[in-house]
Amino acid sequence: MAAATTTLYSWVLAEFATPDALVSATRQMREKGFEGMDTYSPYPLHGGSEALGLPPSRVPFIALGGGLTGLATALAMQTWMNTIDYPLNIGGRPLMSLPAWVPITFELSVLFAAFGIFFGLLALSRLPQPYHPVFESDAFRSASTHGYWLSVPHATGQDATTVMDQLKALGATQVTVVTGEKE
Amino acid sequence: MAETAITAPLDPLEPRHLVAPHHDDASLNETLLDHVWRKPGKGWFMLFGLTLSALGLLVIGVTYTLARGIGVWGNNQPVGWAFDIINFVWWVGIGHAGTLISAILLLFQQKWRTSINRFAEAMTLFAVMCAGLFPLLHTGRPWFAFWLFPYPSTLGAWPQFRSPLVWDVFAISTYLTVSALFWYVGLIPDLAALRDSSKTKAQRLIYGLFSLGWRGSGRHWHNYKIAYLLLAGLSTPLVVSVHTIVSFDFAVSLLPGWHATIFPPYFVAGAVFSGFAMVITLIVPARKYLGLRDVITDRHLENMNKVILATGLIVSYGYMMEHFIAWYSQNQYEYWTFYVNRATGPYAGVYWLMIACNVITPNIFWFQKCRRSIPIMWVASIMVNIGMWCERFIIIVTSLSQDFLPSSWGIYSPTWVDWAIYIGTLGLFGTLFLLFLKFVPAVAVSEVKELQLELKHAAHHHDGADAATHGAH
Amino acid sequence: MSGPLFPRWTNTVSRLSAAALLAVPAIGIGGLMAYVRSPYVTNQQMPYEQPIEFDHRHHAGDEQIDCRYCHWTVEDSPSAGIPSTTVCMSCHAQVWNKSPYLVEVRKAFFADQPIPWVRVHNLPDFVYFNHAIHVNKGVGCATCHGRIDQMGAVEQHAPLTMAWCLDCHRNPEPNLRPAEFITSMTWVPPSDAAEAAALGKKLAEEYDVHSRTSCSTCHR
Amino acid sequence: MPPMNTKRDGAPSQDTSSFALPVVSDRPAASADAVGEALEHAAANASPTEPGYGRGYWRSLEEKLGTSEYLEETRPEFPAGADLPPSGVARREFMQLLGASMALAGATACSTRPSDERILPYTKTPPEVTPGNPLHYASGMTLAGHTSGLLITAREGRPIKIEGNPQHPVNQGAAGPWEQAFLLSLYDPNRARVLRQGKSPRALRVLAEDVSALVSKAAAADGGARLRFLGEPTNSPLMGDLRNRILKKLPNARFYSYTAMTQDAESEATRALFGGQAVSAVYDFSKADVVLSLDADFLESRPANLAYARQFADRRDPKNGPLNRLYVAEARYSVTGGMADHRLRVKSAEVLAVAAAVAQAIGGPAASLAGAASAKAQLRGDLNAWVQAVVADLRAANPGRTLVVAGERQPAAVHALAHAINAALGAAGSTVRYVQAPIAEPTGLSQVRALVEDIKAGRVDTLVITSWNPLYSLPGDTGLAELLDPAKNPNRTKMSVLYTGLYEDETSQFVDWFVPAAHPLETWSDGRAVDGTVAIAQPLIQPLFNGVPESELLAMFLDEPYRPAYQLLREYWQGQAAGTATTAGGASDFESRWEVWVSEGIVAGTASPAATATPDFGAASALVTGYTPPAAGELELNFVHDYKVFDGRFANNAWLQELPDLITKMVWDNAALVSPKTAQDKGLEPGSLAELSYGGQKLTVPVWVTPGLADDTVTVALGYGRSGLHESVAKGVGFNANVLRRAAAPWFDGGATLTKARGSHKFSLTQTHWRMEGRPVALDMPISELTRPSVETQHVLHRVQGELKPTIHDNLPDFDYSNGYKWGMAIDLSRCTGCSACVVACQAENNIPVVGKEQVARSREMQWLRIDRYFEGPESDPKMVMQPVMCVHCEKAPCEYVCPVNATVHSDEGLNDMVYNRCVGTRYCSNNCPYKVRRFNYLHYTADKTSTEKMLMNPDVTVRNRGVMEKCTYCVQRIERVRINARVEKRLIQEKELMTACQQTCPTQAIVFGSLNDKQQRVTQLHEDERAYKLLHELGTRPRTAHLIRVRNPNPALEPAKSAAATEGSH
Repeated sequence: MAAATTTLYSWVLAEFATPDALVSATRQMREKGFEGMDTYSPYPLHGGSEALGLPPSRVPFIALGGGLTGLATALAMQTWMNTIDYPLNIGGRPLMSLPAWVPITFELSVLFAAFGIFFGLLALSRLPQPYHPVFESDAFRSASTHGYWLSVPHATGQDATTVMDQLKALGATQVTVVTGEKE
Repeated sequence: MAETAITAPLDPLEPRHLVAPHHDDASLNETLLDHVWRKPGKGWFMLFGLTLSALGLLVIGVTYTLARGIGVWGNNQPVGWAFDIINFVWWVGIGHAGTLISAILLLFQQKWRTSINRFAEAMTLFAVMCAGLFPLLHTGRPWFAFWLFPYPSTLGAWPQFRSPLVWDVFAISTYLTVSALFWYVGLIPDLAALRDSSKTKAQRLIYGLFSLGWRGSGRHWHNYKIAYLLLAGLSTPLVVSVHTIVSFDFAVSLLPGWHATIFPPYFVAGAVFSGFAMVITLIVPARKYLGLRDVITDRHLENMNKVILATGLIVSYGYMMEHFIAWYSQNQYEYWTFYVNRATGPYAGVYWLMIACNVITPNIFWFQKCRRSIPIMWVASIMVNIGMWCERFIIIVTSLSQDFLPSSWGIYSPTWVDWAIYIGTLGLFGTLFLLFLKFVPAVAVSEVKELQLELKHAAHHHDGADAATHGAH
Repeated sequence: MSGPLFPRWTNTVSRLSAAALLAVPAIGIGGLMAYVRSPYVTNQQMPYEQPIEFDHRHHAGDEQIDCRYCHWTVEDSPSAGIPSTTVCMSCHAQVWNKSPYLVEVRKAFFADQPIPWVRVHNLPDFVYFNHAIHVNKGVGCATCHGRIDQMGAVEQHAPLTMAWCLDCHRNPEPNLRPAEFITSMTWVPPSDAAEAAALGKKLAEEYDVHSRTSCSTCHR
Repeated sequence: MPPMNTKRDGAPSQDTSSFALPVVSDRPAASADAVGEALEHAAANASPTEPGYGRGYWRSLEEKLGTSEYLEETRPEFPAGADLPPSGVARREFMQLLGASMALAGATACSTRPSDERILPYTKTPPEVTPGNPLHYASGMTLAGHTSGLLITAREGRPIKIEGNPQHPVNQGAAGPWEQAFLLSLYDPNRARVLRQGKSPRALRVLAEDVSALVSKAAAADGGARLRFLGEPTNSPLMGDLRNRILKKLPNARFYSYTAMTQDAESEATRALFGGQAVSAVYDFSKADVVLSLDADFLESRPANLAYARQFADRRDPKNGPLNRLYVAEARYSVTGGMADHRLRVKSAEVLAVAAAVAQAIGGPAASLAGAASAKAQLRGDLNAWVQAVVADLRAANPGRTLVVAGERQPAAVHALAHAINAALGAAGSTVRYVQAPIAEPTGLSQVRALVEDIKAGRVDTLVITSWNPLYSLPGDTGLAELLDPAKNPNRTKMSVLYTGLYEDETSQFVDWFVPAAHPLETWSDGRAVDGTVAIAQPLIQPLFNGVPESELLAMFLDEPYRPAYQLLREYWQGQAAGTATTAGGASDFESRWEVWVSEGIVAGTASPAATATPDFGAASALVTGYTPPAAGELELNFVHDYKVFDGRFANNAWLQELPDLITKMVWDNAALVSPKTAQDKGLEPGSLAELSYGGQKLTVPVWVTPGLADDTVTVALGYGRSGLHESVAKGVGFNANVLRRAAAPWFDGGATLTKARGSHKFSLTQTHWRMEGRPVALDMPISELTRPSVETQHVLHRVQGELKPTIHDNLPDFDYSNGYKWGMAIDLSRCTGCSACVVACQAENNIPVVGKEQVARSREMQWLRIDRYFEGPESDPKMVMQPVMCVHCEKAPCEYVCPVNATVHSDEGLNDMVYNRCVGTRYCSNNCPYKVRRFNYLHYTADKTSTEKMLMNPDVTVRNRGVMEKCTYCVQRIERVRINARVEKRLIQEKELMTACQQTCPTQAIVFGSLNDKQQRVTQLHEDERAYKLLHELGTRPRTAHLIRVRNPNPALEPAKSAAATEGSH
């Protein structure tokens, strides 16, 4: 499926020794005006989101939305089925037994909230995404076990030395450039 | 990384190490993923053979039951439920410990949960799978069990939502789904780690496929952390509600011995109690053979024993409260059930075994020596689970065998099919657990690394190092 | 071992397969719901081949023989009743008494052997449908059996599912007709809706129609 | 002829060829003495006190002694059965099973294509038949010399349900357990089908020719001197006429008649009293204020128990005026003993002494007889107080308002004394009527003794046996068996024996000619009831297994051309009608009178006329002096007929075998019953095996301990241990007590010994716990206690009758049942004798399967209606109370809100509808039902029914599959059919046209059903009766069935201590 005119993008990848070094480097780079950067680490970095300047996550709102829809669907389902569509006298209990609807209402709201969170997380992170240009570099494989990387977007073709020097100055142990089709 | 020597002698009040200090990320990665790559030893295969044969027993028992009907079990007219619902409640109870550890302790910021939460969650999944078998199998006509779900049928008939059994269906399926999601979300970074540290191309492809292309991006971690926390937040009320609904199976009825308002908290405490006991039973040998002693230290075991002690006392309180209410209410039927039928009736033996296991055994954990002695805690954990099984037997079978009209009292005795299915579910659980230990890291690698980093920060802070630059916590 | 593990196209493929993984159960259940309501399962529009090709178009249509001539127990028994061979011979002893079509009937009659008709409307055994109460309360034959007078071989007109029965039991008025048109194949309710509703209400009061939806009405 | 499936029995099929594997049956109790150890364990843990409710109601010995039989296993962990290998499952079947079940047993259930089902109309529809509607025919059942009038429902040409004929003077619409289960023997696949000579089958024509040849030869030679007939007591006018015509043709032939359950002691006494005239006494309990029963179980033992039960029960209802009072002196615990106000435990031999003492005290004509009798038997000192109290009570009642009845097990002397006492108290003419006996000839063992002498002397070369299975039912020493057995009787070949019976049984092994009998519902016959009324029994179906009617068999000996039974009967009655002037009013010609007789089922005006002679008590004294009382041995052995299998002829009837015994609640078994003290003396426990020896014979019997039996007596039931050739249901059930029986003392004798033997026996009981544990379940109190209740009784009455105040006891708004019908039921415990006819009627009406002994032992019996039998008071002499319990259709049903699939739902008229096709089988409804009246199909009990058994099924009721819950539905199929007829006729349902199956068959009308919205209906009045209470009312389930408190009428003289303390009802 080779697209004919695929626009190529490239990033400057820099590995740092310690997570703190990565975080401070990222902050400094952002203060220098670099945008669209991303950090890579085996676990969430302390202060990493502020360093990247990310807006508060939308996952909680998706979860709340899921929970409320779950609550509504459960109440509607039970009431419609046992009270409106086929009303039956069950042990002299009222046709609309709200207390009896509570357990399933709670369960469904939790379920829908969980679905909201899970699929929200995948959607927001645009996963599943087996291919990404950063995988072009082999050294990058340490990012999932013990490496700490920073990627800085860079116009393809131009000289990236200025950026690479700044990164080295900030303590990068190795710097490379990768190019690939964008997402 | 300078080896910080263990300076002072082990001061009992000084908390033991959560993660052995001499580790760094790479070595942690090495120790935790080692047991996945290592070829399974002779021990693993021997155990696996054992559990597979028990699984075969389950297949035979289930097939014979489906072919001939529930009559091949020991159930009879007054005692409609026996092994089928005992095993169901027992397995669901065991399952709840996993969610408790991974969710509730996360909310309580209990650091020691990190190295055992994956282990416990796996146990949850497999226990709930074993439990999920029974609501279908115990029905007289399992081929019509789909009527329990609200689908638009040509009959125009719907399930009856006042019945606790329908609640069970929703609760157990929700619990299974949310636990699976929570477990998988926690697993994604580790799968990525496996992908990148696996040797052969085939392994890289498989782990790569399951890790959904996770690359540890900061933007992903930003959503991941809050999602993981929210799932944990959701799981906490969920686990309490699921076992409350399981206790509703008995509490909403009017049988003496079932119809008690103490049931929901008493069942949830019982679930946590037997769940932690099962974690101890599994984790003690697992950490030895998988070499996870550095990560699952004595402190974890001790904390779990403390939880067992606490929940054991709640369960004992539950028994006491049931007996008190029976006496205090002067209700003839309740009085007979608790003071005559259970204590001196045909199943008195099981009753006193339950008291021994659930009320007396946990109290040994008042003593630190017992809390830290491996053999004592292992035997105690097995006794606790036997006790909890007996408790469900007593609740279900004795209350059914002698309730209101003396003329309809009856005796229940299990048949070989009952035993085959029970031992069979143990086999199913064992098989799944051994496969889990083989193919998936038993400890949440990324979380432990994160914890390691945190501990180092705390250590520096503690040593009075310059706090400002490091922005602790 | 250099280069990315997965080629680029795997992104779209994995997303599609994830979506498919969710869609398959939903589509499956939806399909099943539709299949269960299709004629294959409800056995509608399926003319049955009978041992003797009895043609309702001729008897009920051309000859205008009333249903109750052959199905004579419809007003006082749960089953409408299948005519005995003597009922056939009451005419065919004189009419068409040499016809090759009717050899089987004559043979059956003189050999005193019953004619093994094939059952078309086959409710499950646990359902106890009663013709007498329906016919006496103003539910016409055509309502459930359709235009029998246009059927070469009898086929099932209505789905005969429980939901179908319940619709009528919950709101019988639109399906009632005056007693004298019970066996009429051509009667239709007045076209004007208000008038039809009024007729329905009047007939319901007149025939004291209280259609129950308690389970023991049909399941015993 | 279909291959005879000898493996068939009522229980699920045992053959493994079908898909269903044999039932998991447990091994016989293997461990040495598990029950013994179990009892020690239970004794150690016995509950200390007897909480609450005054008299510690308890219903079984184990409860009282603190030992508990139901404690099957002492191992602390799990009771027995935990490690039972399935005895029937071979490995090969397992592989087959694995393969088959992979196809998921249910897969076939969801095939959508309906199988090709055919409709087979009539070629010529009979005029009276409307396909789909039932028809009702009057018919009759003859059993041991009494023909009861029945009303039989037929659907599509086959009988499906039996009810009592309302016009019949004895049945009055009711039917006993035997009449209800009578239909199952019609459709029994084990019935004999082959008419055979020796081993080779023969045509009926060949038999007819042989018989006519024999008759003509005999008539010419010696007038039939060498021809003997052994038949049932002939209460049938037709058979009597055939007998006379045979005797006309063969004057020297002799007719003997014998039946196991015979009234010959009574007829011997009346023959002595009335100078040889055949007279029988007909009692009227409605007029009797005081009744003394001398070992007479008149409420349950045939022949007239249905009429007597109704009369007696009417006087037990406080609304009908002052209660009667019943004294009973008996050895075993009988149903009548259970209804007694005062029951005296005496050995059967001592009943003569009691009778003599009462007669002595009453004086008058009784005194002369009493003198002779008291020489024979001295009254024990401690019984004197009881006897004096009874005599005082008899004297206190005004003349003609008392009755003394002697039991058929007692010798003629006791009967004579009873008649003497009745005469002395002026009862003759009011409570006792002497009429001409419907059965003239003696029917006892004397007849068989005469026959055996004839055969021994070689005077017989042809023996025709039509009585039921004499070789089994005769006492061991009569000698007939030895004579007929070619091995034991060298000149057996000189005699040819012809036997006719429903089954190939013990007698058919040694006969030359075996003729399969036609079931009484397959042929025309007639017969007199005990009061003489003739009932015409018309057939409901063609003979299923080409059986030969008894009348046609006997007609062969007339050497006349063959005429069917119908023709024989019509000709006889035509002769009768022509002979007597047109007494029957208008209908002059015979045809229309015949139509009336057949349609009504009884021939009007045939009641036996009053006896002309007056009793001469002097002549009877010879009877008393001639009586030799039994040897005063250490242990008295009592033989009784069984409440379920009669004398053994119903042993192959699965409904009756599975009917819980009226007293011991035991199924598929009989036992040697002993009293608690006797058991203790002999070191016996319930279920232990013992060696019973008497008269030189030894028998190993299982022992069961029943409270209330007389001490030092052993009671065994006849009718078990059958070894019929093809009677697979009866095979191996219980032990045969006839082996021990002696012809000299057929019913009771001293000198028996009972010693403990090794091993134990596993009984199957439907009710293992017999104590009420102080709970207000079956309320039973003297009438005085009810009118002026003590404080405790008031508290109990509040618990079962008190008003449930809204928002305090019940916060759920009520559904409105005020318009339309509001179905309800009332059960009067004062009237219920516990005869269990309702249990069999319910099983017949609702297609309830039989599950077999092993499944009942696992407590999976399926009857929807159970009779709980509680004991109260000391275990040596307790009182018994019976309580029928079925689904009470609670308005706040605990079973409904727990069902997950809406399978049990409340109808708009208050019925708890059980929808079998919707049930998934979670069994929660049964667990949550406080009355435990739901039954679950644990296995596929209705699998592989043979074609005839399918004909027995009621087409209006779904036959339930495996895994489905079922329960009493208040006979909803009857409600719906009557409702539809009423609505088609645009009217309301009348009370009399709708009866549930149990209500219709109840002899004492203890069960009443109807709509509670209609104030005039009997059920509404009973619900408002002050005795009415709701079972487990305090749970707030609001049952629609009300039970009425059982009231007793104790004699203050006999129970001063009890009534004063008024402990009944204390909580």
